[in-house]
Amino acid sequence: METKETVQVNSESVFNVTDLSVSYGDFVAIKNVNMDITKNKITAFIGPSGCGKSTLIRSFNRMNDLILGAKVNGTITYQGVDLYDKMVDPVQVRRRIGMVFQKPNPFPKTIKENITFGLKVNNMTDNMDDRVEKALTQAALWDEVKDDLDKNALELSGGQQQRLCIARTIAVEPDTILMDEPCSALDPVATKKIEDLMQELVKEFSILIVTHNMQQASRSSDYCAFFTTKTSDDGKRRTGELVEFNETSVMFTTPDKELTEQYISGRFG
Amino acid sequence: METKETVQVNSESVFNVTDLSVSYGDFVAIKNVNMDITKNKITAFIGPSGCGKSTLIRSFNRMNDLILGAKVNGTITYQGVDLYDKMVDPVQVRRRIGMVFQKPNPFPKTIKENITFGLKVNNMTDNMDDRVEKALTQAALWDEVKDDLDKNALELSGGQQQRLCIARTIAVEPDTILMDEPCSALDPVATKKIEDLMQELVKEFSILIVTHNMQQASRSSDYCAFFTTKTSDDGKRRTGELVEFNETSVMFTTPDKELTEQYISGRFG
Amino acid sequence: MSLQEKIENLETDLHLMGRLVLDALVDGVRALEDKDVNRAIATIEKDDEIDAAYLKIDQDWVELMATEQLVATDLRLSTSILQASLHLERLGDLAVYLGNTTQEIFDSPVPETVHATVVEMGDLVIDMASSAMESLKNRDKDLALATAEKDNQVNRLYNSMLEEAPKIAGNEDLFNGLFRLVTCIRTLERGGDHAVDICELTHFLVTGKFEEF
Amino acid sequence: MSLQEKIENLETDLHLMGRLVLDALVDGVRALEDKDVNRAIATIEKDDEIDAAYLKIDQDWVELMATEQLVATDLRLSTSILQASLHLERLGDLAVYLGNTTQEIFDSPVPETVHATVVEMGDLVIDMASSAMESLKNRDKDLALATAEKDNQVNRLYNSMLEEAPKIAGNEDLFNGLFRLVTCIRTLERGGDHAVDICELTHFLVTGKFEEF
Amino acid sequence: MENVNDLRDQLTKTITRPIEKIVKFFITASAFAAILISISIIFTLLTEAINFFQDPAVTFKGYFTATRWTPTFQNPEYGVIVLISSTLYIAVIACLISFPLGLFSAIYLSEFATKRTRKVIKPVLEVLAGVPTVVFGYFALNWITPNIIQRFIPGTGVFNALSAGIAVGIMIIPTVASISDDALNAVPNSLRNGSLALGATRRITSLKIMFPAALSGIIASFILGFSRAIGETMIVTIAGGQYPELNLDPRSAMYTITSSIVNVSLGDTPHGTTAYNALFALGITLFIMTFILNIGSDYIARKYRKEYE
Amino acid sequence: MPESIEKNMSNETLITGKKAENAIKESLFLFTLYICVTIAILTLMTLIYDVLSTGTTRLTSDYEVGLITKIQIDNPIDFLTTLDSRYPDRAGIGPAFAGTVWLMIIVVSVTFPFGTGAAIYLQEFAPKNKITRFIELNLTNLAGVPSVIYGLLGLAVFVRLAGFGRSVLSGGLTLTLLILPVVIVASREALKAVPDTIRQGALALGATKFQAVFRQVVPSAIPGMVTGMVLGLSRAIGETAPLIFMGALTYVNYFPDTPLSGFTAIPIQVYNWIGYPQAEWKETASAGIILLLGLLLIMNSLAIFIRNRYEKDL
Ligand SMILES: Nc1ncnc2c1ncn2[C@@H]1O[C@H](COP(=O)(O)OP(=O)(O)OP(=O)(O)O)[C@@H](O)[C@H]1O
Ligand SMILES: Nc1ncnc2c1ncn2[C@@H]1O[C@H](COP(=O)(O)OP(=O)(O)OP(=O)(O)O)[C@@H](O)[C@H]1O
Ligand SMILES: [Mg+2]
Ligand SMILES: [Mg+2]
Ligand SMILES: O=P([O-])([O-])[O-]
Repeated sequence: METKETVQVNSESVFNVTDLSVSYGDFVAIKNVNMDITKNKITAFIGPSGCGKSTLIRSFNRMNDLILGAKVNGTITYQGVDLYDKMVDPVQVRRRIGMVFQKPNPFPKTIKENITFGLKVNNMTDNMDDRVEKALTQAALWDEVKDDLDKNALELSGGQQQRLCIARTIAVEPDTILMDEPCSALDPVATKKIEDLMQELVKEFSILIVTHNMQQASRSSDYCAFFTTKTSDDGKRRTGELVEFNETSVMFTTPDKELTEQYISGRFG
Repeated sequence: METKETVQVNSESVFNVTDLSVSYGDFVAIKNVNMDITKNKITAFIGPSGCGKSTLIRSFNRMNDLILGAKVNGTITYQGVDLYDKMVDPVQVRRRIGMVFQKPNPFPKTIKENITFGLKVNNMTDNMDDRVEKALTQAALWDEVKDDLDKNALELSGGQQQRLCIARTIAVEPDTILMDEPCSALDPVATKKIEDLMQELVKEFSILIVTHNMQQASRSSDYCAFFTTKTSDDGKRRTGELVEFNETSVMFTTPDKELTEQYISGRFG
Repeated sequence: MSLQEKIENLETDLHLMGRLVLDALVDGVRALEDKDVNRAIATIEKDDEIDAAYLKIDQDWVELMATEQLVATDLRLSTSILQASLHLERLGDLAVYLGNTTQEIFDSPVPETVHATVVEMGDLVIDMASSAMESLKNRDKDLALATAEKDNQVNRLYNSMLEEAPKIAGNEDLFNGLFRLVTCIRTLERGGDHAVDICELTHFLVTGKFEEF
Repeated sequence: MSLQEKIENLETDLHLMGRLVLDALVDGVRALEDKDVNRAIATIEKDDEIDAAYLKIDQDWVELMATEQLVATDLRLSTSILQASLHLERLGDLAVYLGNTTQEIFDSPVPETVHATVVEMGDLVIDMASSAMESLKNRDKDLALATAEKDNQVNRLYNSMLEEAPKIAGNEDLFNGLFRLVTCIRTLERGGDHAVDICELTHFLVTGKFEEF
Repeated sequence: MENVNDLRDQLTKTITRPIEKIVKFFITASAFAAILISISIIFTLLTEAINFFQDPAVTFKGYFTATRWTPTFQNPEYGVIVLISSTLYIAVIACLISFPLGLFSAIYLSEFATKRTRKVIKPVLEVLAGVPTVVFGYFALNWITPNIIQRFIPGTGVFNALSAGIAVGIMIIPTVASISDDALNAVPNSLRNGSLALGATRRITSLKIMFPAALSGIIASFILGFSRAIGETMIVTIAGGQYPELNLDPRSAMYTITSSIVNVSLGDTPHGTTAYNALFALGITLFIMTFILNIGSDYIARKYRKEYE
Repeated sequence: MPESIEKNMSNETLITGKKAENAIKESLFLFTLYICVTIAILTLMTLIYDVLSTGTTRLTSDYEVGLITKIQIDNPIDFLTTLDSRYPDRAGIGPAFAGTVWLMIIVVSVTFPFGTGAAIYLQEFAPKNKITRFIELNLTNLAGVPSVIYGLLGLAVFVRLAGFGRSVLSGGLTLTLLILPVVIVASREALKAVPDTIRQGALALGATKFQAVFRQVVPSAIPGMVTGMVLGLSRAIGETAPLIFMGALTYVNYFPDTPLSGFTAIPIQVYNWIGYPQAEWKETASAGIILLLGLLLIMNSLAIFIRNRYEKDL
């Protein structure tokens, strides 16, 4: 943890994405992505449905490995290490790069077990209670559940469940958290809580978030990547592409690309 | 249709809700609602999850009848007729007051059959083809599907499906359309299309819409009702209540109630 | 109404207000030139209309901002509209001041050179305000820059006038008129600044950058 | 940063700018009073800082509006901030004008009464601007109203001055100073209007209504 | 900030646990055992059936054309057509009973029953589905035949096709009802609401929207029910009798494939005799019939499940 | 159109409507449905009533256990422990009950590991290729293969080929084959019901696939798997036909003591008793059926109990 605190100040990049393409079988879902993700910042991916945001974010922790036929070309380096190097073990990658999903997916066990599971599989079995408390505190959930750690996690509200999922992710001390539409199943009040939490977490973690909610991207991210689907000339293939990657404040006031402007101002399609 | 055109100009009310409460068994979901819904306007219901928005909107076309244990007290009159009069046939009510749901729910039939189904059950079997075309045109879908009327409706995109559901609703010539979060399953582009469509439809129909999306309420409604859940003094019962009912422009610039202000500016809970 | 329409309406309203203000300015300058009290009164009366237009734009603007989230060009445009309306409102005040001055001096003698200069400056400000609004309408940042440069002329005229004025002052009968006209000149100089500010808004609208011309 | 924080920062920036402008105004008025050229120069130099503050507020404001949807009080506050910054900027210009005038007249004789009146009006405008900002800060619409009423005093002084000025004009040496001071008076009168406009913003912030005071 | 090489080391260390490998081997083997079962079924049935056809007394032609099935007689005849027709006959009776009752029960359960009623009826049907067939056989023989059939249709024997068919039908009702009910329930509730919101009545909603939407599942349940009826053994053995000749009178006894298998095996036929081999010939006949039906049912059921996924 | 007229129109259509006409059709339809459900339920009731009314007399009357011992028994439980007899009022179901218990033990101990193992492999680890698809198709088909055919298989493989003879082991293994597909399918359903998000959640935390499956997915699915197992067993308990090939129908009047002993089982015993022409045997058969149904009821309730608890959790 201490190392991270010291790193926090400089804004070096944590991921370098070079010429990345991801295909499912013959179908190229997204291609030619080049971007540097800055450490300790929130980077948002936006774009119309099907443009490959989820596909892309999953390639950051090799969750795409689990999808049949998914193939990643190009490179993603994580702090200098090529994530798709043959020697790299995806299991280790996922421990360093946590992921939070669209629908809260707590394990159907107690709140505590939800967090200790990750600790156990990562052999972080010392001071488990402290770790549980710390993770829950960081996820702004401790006060709400500290008396009910043995309650079944499914009894929590949707927003609490999502914070629990964030807690169990940060419990294993990753550097980066990937979030694929983490609030789309939540109401605005719970969404607000998660967004506030993200602002806290970004002090310590780098955060990548996919969101359909432009407002969410605009109000909570530091950098913003806009993707869209380009249709091939013969109209047969539809491939996702990165249109613009920019500081959020710039993107929403003076986007470089006409397409971005159309999308963010709701004049798209 | 002609009658409606002429009525359109005056802004009389189409529903009068008086002292309405809806309970499920012993649980009072929402109580003491009083409001007049204006004809040919869009009225939006907003409020935190569980405050009874869906419960309320379902009582406008007696869809609550279908829920076991749901009980409606107080009165809703529709153009002067008490909807809960013993003599009133809910089946007829639902024909006059159409409803569009959260998830697009086209019947697994052809596009055309989706529309003719409603026509048939309402004995509107004359000029079916014209009616189909008219409904699809009004729903801004005709151009996209006119060559594929025999295609299975499930093959349409989510946004198209939702417009089809709107088309089949307006095909039976209701006066009012109820919409319960009609865009929450859609992406922003499709959402935009539905919102544009609503602006067209409101010229001819009165529209009631439940939405979680404050922006949607603010940009597309004329009137806005804000509900919230009040917890009883002993902390046991949580009941939905109407906090403020106002013109949308007033609600979002100078709301009457502090609670409304907190909610719309995201400082709630 | 769609967002697009709402913004378009707002912009139309702004340009209508612009027209009103320009008309008032023309009336004011001409009234002063011709010492035409009726026209002066007409100028002053126009101010209510201008204020109403101003209030409406502000009101609609707030409603628009409350109900829609604007970004990028939409946002810059609506911001420019709000700011420009404020500048126009103050230009309207300027016209009123010209009208008032006309009423004060119509029956007194005024120093010819000063009078001529005031009218010249007035025409210059009208020209600038008109071009400024034109540049805003057409997103024409070159025109905006050219217009802003005209402010140098205004300032030159203003400074030379201030140098001149003390010298002219021989005839005490002219004093009242002289002082009144001097305040007009000062006011017109400020008016030029407002036109420049509108030009800055054009620049901001087109480039997204705030810059002092 | 949360929305809350962003708005708070913006408001803080505005009040810092307000402080700058008030300081400049005080410097300007005192420099004019004391014919203190150094202070006048200091006043003029402050303007860059003021302009920078102004640009920053505008920039941040646009960013805020682009990234957050503001409604109700938040929206009214941020609108008020944007508008007030414009008024402050122009009040800053006023201070610069006072500084410039001081430089022009420091070694010439000036008519005492007019000089005194200018200073009095200057102090009045400082007072009004300060109260106006205070009312905005404290959402104090009564203070805003009271402040706006002070503008009558400014106008009275201004009008009486305009009546007076021609009479004083006996000594030709005084002419240069006199004309310069008259333009200052006109400028200060406009300054009073800016303070009133800020008061209107307070009223708008508190009540949501645009109204001309 | 850690060194890139340290990081690379961390990311490349892979843990392997022998226990994981052993368990994985075991579960993989278990899955492949399923294939083994099928192969052995086909293999055993085929080898013995081939032996059966190698008996000179048996001809392929005779197997399919003779009108008597008497393998244990002095002059055995092997007319499988007798058995097949009886089997189908009884199965059709069963379907006539079970399809309407099962389907309508399913519609009632999924479209009209309140939660409470559903909570009672559904388990009752499940229990019915679990009642051993020997009990149904007892029921057919000791209750249906004397109390229903013989009372209303005089001249029926103790063993008769009708009673057996009815009992088989009753036995299948839960299968049909339960699968159809699942199919109807798999149709999203939103369709039901959509139809009602258009002003359709509940009857129209269930017949015009829900039923067609669940049709493939319902057809699958019918096919499966038919297959069950064909393969049903104990009921027909107990109540259907053993009339080894071609005959289409529902009041008389019949001889299904299954009951003939049971009866032949009861006759303590020694290994290797033609009668013993005949068991397997019948087995493979039955296997093929049910195989086709089961695959068909599965295919249709899968197709409809995709639609809503 | 003036407003008042429109109002009347709404009144008219809303209130008088075509409700009456609809109402008749609606109630007729509903009536048909009621009839169908009633018939379906009623037959079951009749069946149970019939069995109970004939069987209880046999279970409650005092009787002597004639040939073997001369004990006077007045306890229906003794029906469970005594041997069969040539006299209907003395016949107990002891050996058959014991045979059934033996069968169950064999079935559970073989089916559970293989059934759940195969299910876990197929659902969680199997590559999505033709072989897997083939195995799946195979299973669906096996689940529908008539039980007599399993009897034939058992006869050929266990009795003859493996040389277990007509023993309880052969019977148990045959029943195992019979219910294995059912158990695999049910266990797969239980695994399938575990949301994919659970797997992803575990993997995203840095768990290996094995850890994700065995620490999260399988524990969540255990209740469902047990339910499937219980339902499979209850099917096995009632199976008659395949056991006939295992020689279970021959007169067995002793308790099996090794896996290779001959045996009989409850349904076989019942079938046997049904086959006797004398009316008194009906009572005895009914008593056997009551026992059988009682066992099934217990197992079904157990399954329902587990399922309800489990559904509440997930
Ligand atoms: N497992 C898969 N197999 C084949 N194609 C896939 C798979 N997952 C996604 N795709 C396709 O890849 C494209 C990109 O999908 P992806 O889910 O990444 O889009 P997205 O931007 O996340 O969309 P959404 O906003 O709807 O979540 C789509 O065309 C989709 O149909
Ligand atoms: N069928 C039902 N039976 C019992 N209680 C119900 C039922 N439907 C809703 N409720 C309860 O009534 C209250 C209001 O529910 P409702 O669905 O109307 O809320 P809502 O405002 O639409 O919420 P959301 O925004 O999440 O859709 C909630 O407490 C809910 O749990
Ligand atoms: Mg996605
Ligand atoms: Mg709802
Ligand atoms: O309107 P101004 O006071 O800024 O000239």
